[in-house]
Formats: sequence, C-alpha cells, structure tokens
Amino acid sequence: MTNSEIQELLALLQNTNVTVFELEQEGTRIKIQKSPLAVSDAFRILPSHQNRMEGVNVGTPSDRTTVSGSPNPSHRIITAPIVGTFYRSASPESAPYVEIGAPVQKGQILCIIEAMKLMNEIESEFDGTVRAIFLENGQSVEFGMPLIEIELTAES
Amino acid sequence: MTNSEIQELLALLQNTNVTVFELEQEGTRIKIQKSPLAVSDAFRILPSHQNRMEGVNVGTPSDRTTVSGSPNPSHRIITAPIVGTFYRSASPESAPYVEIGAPVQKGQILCIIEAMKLMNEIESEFDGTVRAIFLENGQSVEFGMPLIEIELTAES
Amino acid sequence: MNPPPFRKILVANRGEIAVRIIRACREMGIRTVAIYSTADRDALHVRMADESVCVGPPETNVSYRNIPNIISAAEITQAEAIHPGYGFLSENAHFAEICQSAGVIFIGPSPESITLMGDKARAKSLMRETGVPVVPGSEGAISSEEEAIALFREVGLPLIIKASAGGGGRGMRIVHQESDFENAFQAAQTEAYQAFGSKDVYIEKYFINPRHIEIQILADAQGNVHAFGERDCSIQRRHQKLVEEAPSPFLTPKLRQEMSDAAMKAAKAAGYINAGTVEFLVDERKNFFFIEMNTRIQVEHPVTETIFQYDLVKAQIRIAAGLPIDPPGKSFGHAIECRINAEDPWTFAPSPGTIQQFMIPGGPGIRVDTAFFGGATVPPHYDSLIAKLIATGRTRDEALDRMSRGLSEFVIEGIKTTIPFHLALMDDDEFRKGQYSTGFVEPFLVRRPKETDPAEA
Amino acid sequence: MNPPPFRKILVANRGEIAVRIIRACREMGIRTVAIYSTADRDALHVRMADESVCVGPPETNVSYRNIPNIISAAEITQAEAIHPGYGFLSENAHFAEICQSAGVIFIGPSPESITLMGDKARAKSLMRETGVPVVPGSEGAISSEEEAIALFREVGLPLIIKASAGGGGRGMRIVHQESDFENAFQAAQTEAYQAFGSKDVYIEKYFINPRHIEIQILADAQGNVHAFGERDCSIQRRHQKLVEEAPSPFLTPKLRQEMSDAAMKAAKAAGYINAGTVEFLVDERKNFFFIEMNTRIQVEHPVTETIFQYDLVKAQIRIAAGLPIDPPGKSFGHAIECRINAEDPWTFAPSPGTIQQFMIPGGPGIRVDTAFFGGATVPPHYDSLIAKLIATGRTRDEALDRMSRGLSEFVIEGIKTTIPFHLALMDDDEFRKGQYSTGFVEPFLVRRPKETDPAEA
Repeated sequence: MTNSEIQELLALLQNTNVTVFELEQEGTRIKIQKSPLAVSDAFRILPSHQNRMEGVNVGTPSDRTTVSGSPNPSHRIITAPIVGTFYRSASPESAPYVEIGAPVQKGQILCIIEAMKLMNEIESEFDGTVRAIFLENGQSVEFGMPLIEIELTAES
Repeated sequence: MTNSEIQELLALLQNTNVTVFELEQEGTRIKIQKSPLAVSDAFRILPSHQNRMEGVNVGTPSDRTTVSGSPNPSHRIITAPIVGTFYRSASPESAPYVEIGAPVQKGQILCIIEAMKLMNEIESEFDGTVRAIFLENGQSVEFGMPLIEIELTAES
Repeated sequence: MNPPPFRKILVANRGEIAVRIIRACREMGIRTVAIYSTADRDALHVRMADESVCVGPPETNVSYRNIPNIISAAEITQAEAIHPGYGFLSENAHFAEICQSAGVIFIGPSPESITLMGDKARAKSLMRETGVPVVPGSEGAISSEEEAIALFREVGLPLIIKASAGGGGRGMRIVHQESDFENAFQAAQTEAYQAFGSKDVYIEKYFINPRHIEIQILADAQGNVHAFGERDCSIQRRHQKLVEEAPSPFLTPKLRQEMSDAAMKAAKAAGYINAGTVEFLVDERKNFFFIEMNTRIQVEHPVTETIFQYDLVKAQIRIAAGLPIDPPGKSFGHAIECRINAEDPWTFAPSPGTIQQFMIPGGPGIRVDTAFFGGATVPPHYDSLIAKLIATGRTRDEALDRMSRGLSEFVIEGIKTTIPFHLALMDDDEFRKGQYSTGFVEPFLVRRPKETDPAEA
Repeated sequence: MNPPPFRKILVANRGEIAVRIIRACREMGIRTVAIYSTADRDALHVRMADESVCVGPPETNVSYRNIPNIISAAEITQAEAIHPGYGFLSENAHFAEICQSAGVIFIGPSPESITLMGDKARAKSLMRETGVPVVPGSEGAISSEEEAIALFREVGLPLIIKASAGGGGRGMRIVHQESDFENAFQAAQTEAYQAFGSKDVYIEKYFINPRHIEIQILADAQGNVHAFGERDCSIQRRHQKLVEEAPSPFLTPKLRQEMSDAAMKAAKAAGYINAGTVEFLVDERKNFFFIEMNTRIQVEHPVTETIFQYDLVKAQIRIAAGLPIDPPGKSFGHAIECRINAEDPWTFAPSPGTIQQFMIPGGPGIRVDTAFFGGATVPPHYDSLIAKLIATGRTRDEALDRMSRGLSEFVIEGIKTTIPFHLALMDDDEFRKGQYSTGFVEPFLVRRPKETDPAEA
C-alpha cells in the first residue's frame, strides 16, 4: 500500500462516521467500526421523518447526466434529470414504452416524466437490454432518482 | 517507510479527527481510529481558560481520605483534604516541618493548610520518607491537590 | 459602560444556574470563580468560569455545601462576593453570616431575612400583622388536643396537620372527615417527634387543587421594592414544579395587582433586600393565601426575565453591591418554561448517564439554559434538571406552539428525558385552555395519549 | 388555536432561512417540503422538513433556481404555497408569475410589485411622485453628454455614475472633481455596454459615509400597512452587511416617524402586499433618501422580530393566505445581529469545510438562527453565512455586552469564522458610541487590536 493510497483512504474516511477501520491484506480481513455519534441519526427523534422522499444512488455532485453507476460494470442506471411524475407509457391506454428484458437502442424512449403539465420523454443513452424498472406508474420522482437499469450490449 | 514519509503522514493526520493510526507494512496491517468529536477541546477557544487552578491526581470520587495513588506502588501521595493556603512551616520564622528525604512517622505534621484564618495541620498517615513536596510555601490549594509524596517504609 | 460592581464573584453552585450566573457576570465584566466537586471536573460551569476550585468529593454536604472550603475558595481567589444560586447554601442563614464575617458579600438577602422567612410560623405571623392573607390555621405550634379541636372548628374541613419543624411530607396528615381528626392529630405528633425531635404541629386549611402562583420581587438597599408580576407554577408532580408560565392564564389584572401589592408589602415588612419570591395558593374563587417566601433566585426566573426583558441575576448583583435598580416597566407577551429532566418521561425515574447527542433548539422566541453538551455526563449525585427550555410569544398560544416546536427540535440522546411528557402536555386540551391546578398532572398522566412514541422506546 | 392557513408549504431555499421558515410553519401546524441540491443531502433544512425533494446538482441555477423542478416539486408533494426565503428566486417576478399560473401561492408580493421595485428607475420615479425623498440625480437613463453635464451642474459633487441595467459595481464611477467628469461618464458608458449590452447610465448624488437604514413594513390584502421601525445596517464591507441593529443609535424619534411614514407611503403607492423593506441612505445632517425596496424577507429580520416580539415570517404566511395581520405595537429594548460567516475574520476569505465542534450560546437575550451542527459540512457552492447571532437587551449597552458574551460562548471548530471580527467590533469605542457609517469597517480593520488572538492562529 502506497502513501497516496493511504491518503485516499483518509480522505475517504474524513466525512464518514467510521471510528475504527481495520484492514489485513493477506488473509483479507476488514473491520469497520462506526461512531456512536452518528450525525445522520441526530434528528431521528424528530417527528417529521415519515413521508420523506429520498433518492438512492444519485450521481456524484458534478454529474449532470442522467446516468449513474451500477454495481455491475456492464450495467447503467438512468436517473431522473428532472422532478416530476413517472409514467411508463404515453397515455393510460398505450402500452408501456419498455418492459424488463426488452432490447433498447440509444435514443429510444424509455419513459416519461411529467412536469408542469409537460410530458418529458426520457431516452436511452445506450444500446442494451432493460434489466430493471425502479418505479411504479404515476410515482413521484426527484432529481437523481434511479429510473431504469440497462445492461449494455457487449461491444464487438 | 522513510522519515519523510512518516512526516508527510503526520502532517496529513494533523487536521483530521483520526486519533489512532496503526500500520504494519509486511502483512499490510492498517488501523485508523477517529475521535468521536473531542469534547474536552470544545471550550478551548473560550477566553476564560487562563488562571485555572486544576488539581492533578485527585482521588477517585468516592475517596474521602487525603491519600491518592502514585505510579510507584510503594509510594503514597498526601492530597489536600480542604481548600486553603499551603504552608511548609508553622510560622515564617520556623523551619519547615519536613524536607525531601526526611523520614516521617504516622501522625507527624507534614504541612499546614490555612483556611478561614485557621491553621490546619496535615499529618502523615504512614511511616516513610518524604520523596516530593509538590507546592511552594503560600500557594493556594484546592480539594484533592497533591501535597507531599511519601515512600513507605518496607514492612518487615 | 459603567464599571463592574465587583471585580470577581465566586459562584457557589453547579449546573445551569452556575452557568446562568457566569453569563450575567461576563456581561457585566466581572471575573468568575467556579467551585466544583470531583464529579464535576469537566462540567460546563467549570469550563466557562475564569478560575475554578475543587471543593470536595461528589457528595454535596462535603462539596457544594462545604462552607469552610467555599469560603476558603473565595479567600484564595480573592473573590469579593459569592452568588449561591438556588438550592445548596442559598437559603442557609449561617452561610450568609459566615460570608459577612469573612468579609465576602453574600449575593442575597441578610441572614436575618433568611432566618425569618425560613421559620414558617414567624413568617406567617409577620404576614398576618402586615395584612397579607395567610392560609387560615393555627398561629403557631399547638400542643394540646383541646387547642387543636378549637382550631379545627374554626378552620373547617379539609385541613392539614404539619410538623412545625418539618418538611418533606413527614409529620403531615390531611383530614377530610371530622371523625378522622383525633387519630390524625396524634399520628402527626408522633411522626413529628420521631422525625424532628419535636412533637409541635400546626393546623392549616387544606386546599384541594389550588393554583400555585408566586410573585417575583426585587428590593434594593435604597428602599425601592418592585414586583415583577406572577409565575404560575401549578404544573407539579409530588410538589416538584415541572412547567411554569407568566402571566398566569388564571389571574385577572385586579388580582395580579392585589397579589403584587401583598408581595411588596411582605418584602417591606421584612426589611427584605435582594431578589425574593412570595408564594401563594389561589383557590377556585380567586382568594389568595401566603405560603412562604423564597429568599433566593428561583429555577423558573427566566419566564419573568423574558416578558419583562429584565435580567434578574444582574439585578441581584447590583443590589448586593449597594446599587439601585430600575423599575420593571410593563411586561409584554407570554413566556413558558419546561424543565427538562434526565428522567423517564412517564415514571420520572432518574436516568443519569452520558449524553451522546445534544442539540439545542434555536430561532425566534427560544431560550435555553443548560450546562450540558454532547459527550457530557449527567452525574447521579445531583438533581436531574438538565435544561430549561423557555419559549416566548405574543400570546399564550404562540408561546405554547413555540414550545412544542422547540421541544421537537431538542435532541438529547443517550439518556431518557422528560421531553415527551412536555410535548404531550403542550398538546393537551385542558392545558391549552389554561384550566389546570396543582392536581393536574396525575390525571393527565392517566389520560395522556399512549400511542407508541419513538422517543419512549 | 386557529386552523393553519395552509396545509403544506414548500420552502424554496436552503440554510438558516429555510430552517427559519420551517420553524414558523411548525408553530403554525403547517407541513413543510424542503428542496435540496445533491450537495445538501444531509442539510438541517432537509432533516427538519416533513418531506424533501432533491431538485438538482449543487450549482444553484440548476437546483435552487431551477424553476421547473421547484414547481414540479410543489406539484408532486401537493404543496399549496411556496416560500422563497431571500436570495435565489425570492425577487424573481417570473417565478412569482409561474407560481400563480401553476396554482401555487407565492409567499411574497405580486409579480407586478417585484417587477416595479426591481426596476430602480421606475421605483425611484414612483417615489418621487409619491413625495418620498430619493437620492438626487437623473430621472432615468441619460444618453447624451449634454444632458449629463446639465445634471452634473444640478446634482453637484461628489456624484456617482451607474449603469441603468447594472449591479455589482460594473459600469460604476464616482466623480469627486469636475475635471474627471467627462472621462468617467464615457468610461461608465463603455463598461455598461460591455457588461450589460446597454450603454444607458444614470447619475446620482454620491454620499460619503452615509448611514444605511431600512424600514421594515408589512402590508396585508385588507389594506393594512404597518411599519416596524428601522434597522441600521451601516456596518458593511464591500456592500455586504455584517452587523445590523435596531433601533439605530443615530435616529431621533422624529426622524424615525418620518422615515416610517415615507416607507408606508411608498408601499401604499406601489399597491404592495406582504413583507418588504424600504432602504434609505441617511446623511450626516439626518436627511434621508430612498435607495430601493427589497420585496422579500431580509437576512436581518430577527432584530425587528425581537424588539417587537412579532414573527415576521408567520405574518408573511398569513398575508399570503389572505388573512389580516396585527399592528406591531410598541418596540421594547435593543437588538443586534452579527452574521457569522465561514470566512477568515480579517481577510474575509471563504473557509468552507467540515465543522468539528458546533456549540451555540444560550441564556438570556440570545437567539441563534443556523442550519449547522457538529459534523456538518459548509459546502463551497453557497454563501458563507453559517449562523446569525441575535442579542437583545433593555439598552443598547446591554445588548452589546450580551453579544460579546454570546460570541465568546459560540464554539465553531474546523473552519474559520468571523466571530473574532465581531468580538473586536463589540469592544470598539467608536462602535460602542454608535458613531459609525458605511465607511466604518475599513479603518476599523486597520486600527483593530492586533494582539495574538488564539482564534486567529
């Protein structure tokens, strides 16, 4: 392990609640201990924490695209670029734009986010296959919320 | 790891909350421990921390006697049982009750603490030899402050 | 920018009131000396003071009540005056006397005033002479049963028999029926003798669910005596005040004036100087009766400070320095204080320990008096008060809404606190209407909503 | 216990003002929706609100100023009204209009009022018509040099040339000598054109070290217009307010009345509804001149709230719901606010980062408005205000003593703050005497005591 690797590790730990971090490289041993003073828990007694809408897997702060990483390197998650209401089809009568397992092409419409009475079509940025649809029809979305996961077509 | 690498690491750690950092290079073992917000530092910016009188080595909370532990198991520290002014002799003209190196017996007067115009004689609770006198003549003492250290006479 | 009235004051107390006094001193440019027991080594009052002296082990009788060590601490730090806070030595006439003879100014009334008001019978008879209404009853100790029976006829039922030397409920009997009187009288005498070495008892009219209302007064050495209106302290559990508010939702302006006049008359008759509180019981028909005078600053003084915009602790210090004080002026708005204790919110069982998270509320109309912080420990040796939350509003409703808001923002983790009790109280219809008496809390604890409360778990 | 005027409000802001608005809503029983950028995921306003919606990445133009996302957030959460706070969209007439067309109530004045007051020339000419004194100068843009020279003769020296479309110092020239006028005029025109695409400039009398004093007004839909006295905001550095107090130590009761009357007249003339602030310059001879009207709640509103015991944010909400408001009544005492910024105390260089320790002061007369806590991070993307400390006293001296005490209790570790600046200011003789103007800070920074300050190291 180099100093810069350690430096990275420290920077990483600086803004966490981790108080003890242990690593043993040969036998691969990891120990992470979190602080009892978990700042993010500070307000858990407040009565206001029910109907919270919290995005998961939101892109990094500088990330302006609608894509964020997936644990699977060959997958991409399309996240909401705007706030609004998620729809899977153009109208209640129409069929959904995509289903799980369906192949999609770059530029193909995946879903709609309605905002201020406007229907905003969300297009795929990749060629691939739909692996997950994270939301129900009519659900509210906030910026950065995961919408659809796509497995990339293997490049040849 | 070279000295300058260590220096770098120290500088790096200087502005973090890390309190314990362990590293073992062969099997690569790292331990990083962060402080859960150092409470005792909280008031260091207050302008009021100058003339503080702080006792050291004060006995445990339940300790009512005037004795507290010493790092040396054969030594005992006589601490102040009351608040007042410390004197080594009965009057400015008299010789000090004890000097470093002097043998003392249980019940022998070691010093005086003046409180509310009364001279309170502090007696030794042990047979032994004076090893340290912690205060100057005329110094103020608070409860629990170490006065005199005595090396116990070895029991036969 | 007047020169400070003292150069240095020793604060002979701990906890929030020690912090409160240090704050007043800082604002006046007075240096402070904290005293502390070995259990309070890391306490906030020690950290905030300019100097500090350890005066003994945790037990209060050998530390915060240790007169020789405290006087010595003042001497070695050259403090010119001692502020006793509340509790501990604050109403100890002997301590006030020793301060005098040691040449240290005691920030409080004279030893004579403390002694007079500490003797309930003497205090009551002075009030009677002065024309201040007192609780009807015997004028002093009664020893014979005949005397007792004559008085019983006069006072009427229900009545209470109390040990003259007493306190804390021992030697105390409430009589609701005539047939119980003789037995109760004898039992009280026996208990009084066993507890206090004197079988002297006295008899008083007993009020069912009265209001407990007190008048704050300040008197200076120049002869100015001012009343600062009332505090309603009727929200009590086992004679422990939990919530106080000013003004009382129960008083009329006329009654307020009458009670204020009575309190000022009482203070003048006693030749009283410094801050004091005259406590009254007020019955349903708005008759008021003197109970006692507390010769010190009260826990609940902030509600008065807030609506009068008047610093009572600074006034105490000025008075002790022989300076005159300003009249209060008019009060404005409504203030309420909740005592947040380290206790189970429903059983009130003490809950000492280490506070993990401590975040106090802020924003408009919120005042917090506390000596705690994240990482601090609530020692088991002292009272369980960890914070006073004071909310002020233009109206009583606004003050209560603000209190609810402040309570819900107050984060204290690691120990149990009475915050859930107070939150439930602020939501209670009867309390909201101002319809309460000293008998309020027990039925409230029974009827309060029992929904699973995350803060209770 | 009136029913809340709204069921749910979206707070279109961040930081202390978002927290302030959420507090008002809680006290009124109104549910709240916070919006946040990805940089503010763990921010206090998000934690305190009942619901929250992420509206974009850290950059304000795509998050806190992102009109479509904010309107959508209101729609998906079914918020009935939006409180814009200050900054961001608070004075954006277009946003107020879009709210209207989306059927969401904008808590603030009408789009027309915002537009009117946003156009400095139109605002000034309305004031002139209404009889409110304005800074002498041109009545609108002047394009020809001849016109400029004629005006120059009328206004006199010193004067300032400003870009009509401008702001932020660009296209601005101060002329002290007649010989500089022509060059300065041409340079200002050129700069104005380069910066704003229009070479229109206007000319105004330039005041050397005036007082910056503003009048708070509230106007409801029923036609009630109330003035809440002044705030003296003359302690500024590069047009950034640092400290505000009320009342101003400079105003006489007569001048206060005249300025209040002028402010109310201005509001009435503009058909203004909701909270607003009319800003004036006051010269040494106590002549006052209208500069502009801010059509939103101000950062420094708490000093007014404190001395009037009046919740201005609640009043804004009531007004937006069409409800009438109470008159202010009389003010009492003195209040001062220090803006505590995450900045170097002497160079004012920003100091973002993680706050290790954060302990706010308490006790009498102290109010803290903040969105920070121990462990929180001050993001580099937004303004550096981390807390407002407001101290109140019976007198100005007491308020300043209390401010010193509060500042010395305020613990913020891990970043630099302006606390040492404020502490030095409270100790400054000139400031203590109330003798200051907008030119105060620069010489103060030069003469301030340079003793090694532990907090500076």
